[in-house]
Amino acid sequence: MTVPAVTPLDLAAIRADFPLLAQEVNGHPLAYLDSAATSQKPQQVIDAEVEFLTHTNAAVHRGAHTLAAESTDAFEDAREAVAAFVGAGEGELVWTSGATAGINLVAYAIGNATLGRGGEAARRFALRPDDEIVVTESEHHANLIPWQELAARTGARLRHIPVLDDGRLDMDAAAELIGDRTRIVAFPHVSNVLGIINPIDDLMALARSADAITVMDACQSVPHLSIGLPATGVDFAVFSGHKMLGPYGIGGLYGKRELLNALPPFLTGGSMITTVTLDEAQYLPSPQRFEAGTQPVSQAVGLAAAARYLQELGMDAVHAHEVELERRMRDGLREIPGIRLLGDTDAAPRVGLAAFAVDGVHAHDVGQFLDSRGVAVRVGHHCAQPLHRRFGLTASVRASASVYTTPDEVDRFLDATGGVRAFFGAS
Amino acid sequence: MTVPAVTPLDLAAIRADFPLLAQEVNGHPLAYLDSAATSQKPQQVIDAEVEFLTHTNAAVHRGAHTLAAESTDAFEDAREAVAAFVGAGEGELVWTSGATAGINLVAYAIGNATLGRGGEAARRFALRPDDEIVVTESEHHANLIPWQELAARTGARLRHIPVLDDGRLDMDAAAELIGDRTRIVAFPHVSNVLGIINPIDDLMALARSADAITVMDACQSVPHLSIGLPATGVDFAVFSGHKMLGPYGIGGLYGKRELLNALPPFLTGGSMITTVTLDEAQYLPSPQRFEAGTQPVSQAVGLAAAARYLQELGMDAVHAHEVELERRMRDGLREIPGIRLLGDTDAAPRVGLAAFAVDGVHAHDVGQFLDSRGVAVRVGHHCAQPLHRRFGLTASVRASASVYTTPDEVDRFLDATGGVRAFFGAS
Amino acid sequence: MSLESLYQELILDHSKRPHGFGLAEADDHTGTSYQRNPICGDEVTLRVRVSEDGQTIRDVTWEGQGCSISQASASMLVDLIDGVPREKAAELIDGFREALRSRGTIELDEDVYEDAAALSGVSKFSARVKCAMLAWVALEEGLAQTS
Amino acid sequence: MSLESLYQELILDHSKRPHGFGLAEADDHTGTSYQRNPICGDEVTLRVRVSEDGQTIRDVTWEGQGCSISQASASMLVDLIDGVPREKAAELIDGFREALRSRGTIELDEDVYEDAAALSGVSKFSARVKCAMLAWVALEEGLAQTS
Ligand SMILES: Cc1ncc(COP(=O)(O)O)c(C=O)c1O
Ligand SMILES: Cc1ncc(COP(=O)(O)O)c(C=O)c1O
Repeated sequence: MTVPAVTPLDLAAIRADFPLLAQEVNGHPLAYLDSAATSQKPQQVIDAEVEFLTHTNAAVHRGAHTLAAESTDAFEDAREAVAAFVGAGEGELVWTSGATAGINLVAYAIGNATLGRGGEAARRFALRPDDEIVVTESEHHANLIPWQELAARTGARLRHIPVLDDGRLDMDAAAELIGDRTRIVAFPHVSNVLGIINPIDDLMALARSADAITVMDACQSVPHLSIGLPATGVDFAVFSGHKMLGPYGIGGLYGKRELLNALPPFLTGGSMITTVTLDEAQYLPSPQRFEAGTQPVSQAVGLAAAARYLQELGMDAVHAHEVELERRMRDGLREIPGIRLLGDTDAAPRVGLAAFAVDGVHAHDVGQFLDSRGVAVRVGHHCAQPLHRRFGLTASVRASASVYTTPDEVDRFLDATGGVRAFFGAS
Repeated sequence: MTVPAVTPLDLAAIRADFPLLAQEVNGHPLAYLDSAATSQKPQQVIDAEVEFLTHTNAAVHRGAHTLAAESTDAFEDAREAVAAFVGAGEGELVWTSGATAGINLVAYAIGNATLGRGGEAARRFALRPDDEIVVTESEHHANLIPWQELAARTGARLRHIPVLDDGRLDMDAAAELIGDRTRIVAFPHVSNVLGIINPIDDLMALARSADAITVMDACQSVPHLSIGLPATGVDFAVFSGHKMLGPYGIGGLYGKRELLNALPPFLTGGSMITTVTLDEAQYLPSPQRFEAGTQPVSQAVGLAAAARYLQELGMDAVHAHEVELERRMRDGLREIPGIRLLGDTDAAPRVGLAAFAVDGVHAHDVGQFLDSRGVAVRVGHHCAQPLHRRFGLTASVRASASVYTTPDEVDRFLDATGGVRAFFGAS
Repeated sequence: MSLESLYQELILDHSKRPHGFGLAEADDHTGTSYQRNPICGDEVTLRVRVSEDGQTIRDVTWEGQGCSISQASASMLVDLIDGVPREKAAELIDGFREALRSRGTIELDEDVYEDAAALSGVSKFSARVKCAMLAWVALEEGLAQTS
Repeated sequence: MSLESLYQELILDHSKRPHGFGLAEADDHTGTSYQRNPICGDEVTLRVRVSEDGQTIRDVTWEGQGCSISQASASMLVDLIDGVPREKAAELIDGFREALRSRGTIELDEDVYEDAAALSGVSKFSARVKCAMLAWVALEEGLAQTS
């Protein structure tokens, strides 16, 4: 993969923005390599939220008083900032509580259309028995179980694109699978276990030729790549704030405006309606239609600060930095005897993470050992049991980088990993 | 209503904890009387969240490393603290993103049971056409539209308990309505417009005799009353963090454990499963079953701090304080010519809020006028259109108190309200 | 921003004695739009009648209830728009919207907007912009039906 | 907490050469339970056989895969529980759970818990408590089937 020439990140300056990273763990400086699970938050994000809560805070879209108006402006300005970050236009960015909620929103709204909700406009979403929903074998559970459940509720069939031995999607199989019966194609932009950036143009071409609705899980790409969601052509995409230096409890659902306005609501309640009688309600257009109840207002403000922070670093620089760390991790891991990397291919572009198994030592024990050296990694199935099963594993170890990760931290991780098998007496 | 003898609140000390309240608005000290929409947050809550984010933050229930373990402990300790605040036992408190999400959870899970999800255990929840769901005419849209939609999806019928002229529920009508066909009874503990504490024991007795599932909207009671949810007998109850001095983006769903474990999941994704294959998933028991995806971890920590803050004040003292303010508001408003109070009765216990219409001046204009005097109130239908229609209005003005509200603020509100009709030349 | 700059005499006058209140009969040359502010429930039903050739606005009538800003805005719109060419009306609507959304940076020209120029101050009260826009959005939709 | 206090020699030994590994045949006097740690996918299938009168545990066998803590814990449980009266087993399970959940405040007594006492240190690693509990929960469930 060619990396564009960019100004490299100023790591010392960046690290000074992340108070948590300065601490010691078990007598060692913390090396936080679990950013794919959740990222740390820069002071700028924390400050933005605290500033809002201590000076502005009031209910949005609901009051005429000064604080309410200021809060509404802050909330909608935040939407604009985050929308701009992913290239979304007006009415195309819906706040959700996170990526999981975003995918459930789309799946349930399609389910509601199938049950006749949303009238004429929503008919295009209705599923019939034997319609097919296609996912991949590399899915995070968040982009798998909602579709299993939708299939179970509607009689649609769930199918999956297999993963090759080297971790890439089997695109030949995809071409066979996606066809006349395919109504929905859901896929991850980047796998949270393999770190491989999937060939979404090819997937989109297949989905388009089948006239299928496309849903992209952009959880692991939005924080790490320069990405314009409309340019990808996907109908819907989701991401989470807490993985992109932002707060918990907030995320984004991008959707083509025309589709969002045709989709029936999912959650219902206050602030998403025009007229309500005791018997029925009329719904506002997107994004309000999907934002029932009090929204995560301070979190939106915090997420906007995170988007601005990333934008100022420059997403090309962020990507270049993380790709370099990934290279260093994978090269180092290949040198250590008894390590089996998942998706160890150079035939696909990647983000900054590596997952692996250690021969004769369970992932949990590896993680505990690394932790004793101050190195924080994730162990387990990373919410991707089918993918682990594909590789004959129940668990793996994953190290993942973010903007604040240093080459030195990677080296300490490699060094510690090199000592694992000796400690546990694995032969 | 008899108010127990309690140590009165130390208002000066409390106000020092709320940095936002110290500001000026339009040249006047702020009088924030919009707490029923969203409350302000004490420094203790903000600090708890910032402390977590700058020292502990990591993904919970997912890693073996030190920060992950500490975060998991903080998250589950927070659950225990909030559960204790409402009297919930183990497995009985589910985190949600707020009350709206909580009601939707119950409604959709029942919808899923109706579609055959959740197997044998969930059968008891399945609705049949002509089954009835009973709500009240005083419902917030959050406890109305989800039931309308559930009814529309399942063929069940939605019925409602009317409101009397004085704002109380028509319990005679309720006794007629609730019967053999009733499967669900949903009601607000306290109306967010009338401030009346509903006779939930009587409602529960009716629901129990019909063997109906009960869902209580406790949004406006949990922040203001000493309440033990299990003692009320309700099957499910919801509340929101941001209305009880806590963060946005978090709330609680209380449910009887046995019911929660029988209910099919709602949102699906990571961290709520045991085994996932490409075709199906097995679900964890409550609360994890309902907590798909990354949870609002720092917000849980913040909400626990809010619960502790309230607990230290003592909920009886909080209630006594707010009732006194309500008395002052309502007495004062009665003196002002051209004011029409909603639910102006002494025949029911109340919390600290008052809603009213001003003869000849639209609520929006009243709110704007009060704002120019630094007084922040809410104007509109307060997400209760049917109730406003019941009283022949489209909008009203609502002033609402919290722990930090002072008698002086109430007086300034009354004083300003007294000047409204003259300013707008209403005769 | 002072309250008086928002509620100018002119605005209160229009809101109390609104022009064009009471819907005229609908016919082949009229378009009608119902608009509602979801926040407060304010509503306007507005009917616009165009000339036989569709190029000129003949008259505008409306009914509704709401705050003084929304009522005054509808009344002022009636004065301004009666007898104006269709294209000009579209321009006026666009300019009005732009000024109202400008957060106080664009003033409406009194020579162009007549009484409605008094609504410039609303743009500094972002929560009230929807109130002032209600009738103008209704006019836009109503006109679209008469093409 | 040092790593060595968690991974004592004894624990690593048990995990490498686990006792009772390999499920015995099921019959009328056995109960079998499958337990899984949802976080990491570790699993244990454990079978307990009781005496004819149901009052005494005859033997415990198991299969599974997982981290050294979960494997060692199952192995140590086998040693401890074989031949123990049913009631005593229940007590042991309760005591074990209490100590493991104590966040390091309760030490398991070596005279009572034998090798399994070495698992006391796990209670300071809250993320690992589930690993150590897996076999014990399986035993509890298995026993319940044999009453
Ligand atoms: C009575 C009542 N129910 C439900 C809600 C909805 O709560 P939320 O918007 O926090 O989901 C509110 C607040 O708006 C309320 O006052
Ligand atoms: C690829 C992928 N999809 C979805 C999710 C779910 O995101 P969240 O837990 O924030 O809802 C994650 C993160 O856990 C992920 O890595």
